[in-house]
Amino acid sequence: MVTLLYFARLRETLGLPSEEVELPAGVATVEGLTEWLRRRGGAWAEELAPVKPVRVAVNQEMAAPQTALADGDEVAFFPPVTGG
Amino acid sequence: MVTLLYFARLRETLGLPSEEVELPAGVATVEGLTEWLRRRGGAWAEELAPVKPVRVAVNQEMAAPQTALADGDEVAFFPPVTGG
Amino acid sequence: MTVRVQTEDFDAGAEILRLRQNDPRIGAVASFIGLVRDINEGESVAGMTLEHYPGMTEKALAAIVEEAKRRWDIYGAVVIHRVGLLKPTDQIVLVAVTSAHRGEAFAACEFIMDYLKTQAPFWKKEETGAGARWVDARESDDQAARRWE
Amino acid sequence: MTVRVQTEDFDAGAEILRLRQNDPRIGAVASFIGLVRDINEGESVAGMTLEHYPGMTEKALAAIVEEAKRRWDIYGAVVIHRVGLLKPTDQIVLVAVTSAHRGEAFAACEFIMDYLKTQAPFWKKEETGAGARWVDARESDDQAARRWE
Repeated sequence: MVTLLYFARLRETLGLPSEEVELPAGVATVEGLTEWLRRRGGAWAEELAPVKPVRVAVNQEMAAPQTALADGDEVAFFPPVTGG
Repeated sequence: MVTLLYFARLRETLGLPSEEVELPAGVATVEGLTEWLRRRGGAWAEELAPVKPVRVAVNQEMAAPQTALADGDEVAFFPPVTGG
Repeated sequence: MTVRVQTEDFDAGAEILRLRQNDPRIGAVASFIGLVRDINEGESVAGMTLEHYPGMTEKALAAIVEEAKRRWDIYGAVVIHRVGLLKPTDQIVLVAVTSAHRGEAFAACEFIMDYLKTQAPFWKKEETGAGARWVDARESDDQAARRWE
Repeated sequence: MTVRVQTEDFDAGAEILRLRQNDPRIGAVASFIGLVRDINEGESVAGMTLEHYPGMTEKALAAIVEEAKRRWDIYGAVVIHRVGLLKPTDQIVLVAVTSAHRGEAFAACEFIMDYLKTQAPFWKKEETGAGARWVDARESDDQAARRWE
């Protein structure tokens, strides 16, 4: 299982703050997981579209599309940050 | 009369914080006044020597060697500042 | 090095005093306070909600402070960032840095703010006359952060 | 715009609060505190006396603040500088600046400090183990001030 977290605008438009999913067969990277989520269609396809400035953190560190995923990981999706 | 003020190291080495003098005949600028003071010899010649980094203010504004002097002016001599 | 994320307000003067006191090596304290303004991008703002990513936020802030310590000769730093509901004139963030000389303290303080703005997982949602809206990230903040690369 | 030269200590937190409060246009407060260190140029320092040029000092500080206001879009500024006898860890100077965005506040605060260091008529005399000495002006301070030309 991996834990998926959604923050800010993504949390609102996707309609949930978090979920637990089995890492799908063939999904080994952030890019692969994002592509798999996009296939859910609707808001998922729209909000996670490649043109959208979505940031991803794996185990609370900023990640790149090629960052590897493993069972037990915490993967967070969020818009560019706006604190301070 | 002009009021001459001396600060910091200059006040100590020249031995006085201030004095009133008649603007000497022929002295019309900061440079002329400094040259006239230098002719007092001793600490005056030494501390106001051209190689020394002496700063001069006229009527509480930083002045240049060519700044004009007039009767009633307040002329201050001091080392480079070191506040803050 | 102190990093805190909290809903409560903070006493900036007391935090700065705590950071600097009793250390006679310190010659300089540079600090920054960020406040909620009543206008943003041309819209009046009645208040905002600050959301964050608990756990990652603290790690990201600590990493930014560590990077500042690696780059400049600084003695101490404190970063406090509020979350939750805030209204205009409320304090959002405090960054304070101590060093022997002012150049290092100023640079490290501004660096921490620039990186916090682009790296720490906080998001602002503003209440405006036209309804609630998520604040968009600003290109000028990315530019400010790139100065330090 | 507030400029003060005084022998008494100051409450930096209270001054910053007074400067920023009740003005919802302010999004940023940058501030700097200068402190007496117990070592300078390799000598231990037991204390120092700060001399100044009454009258000119206040005018010079006010002119520096006006120049900062001319260069950056800032709302308010306070400069407090102490004179007289000071010992290590004592506060010497406070500069605080408010603006809408942080870039202006940081720049104006650092500018005021750099110009104060090279233009305002203050002089430090340190008490060291080797006796009393007038502090020499530093080339690095002239360089810092020239950045803004």
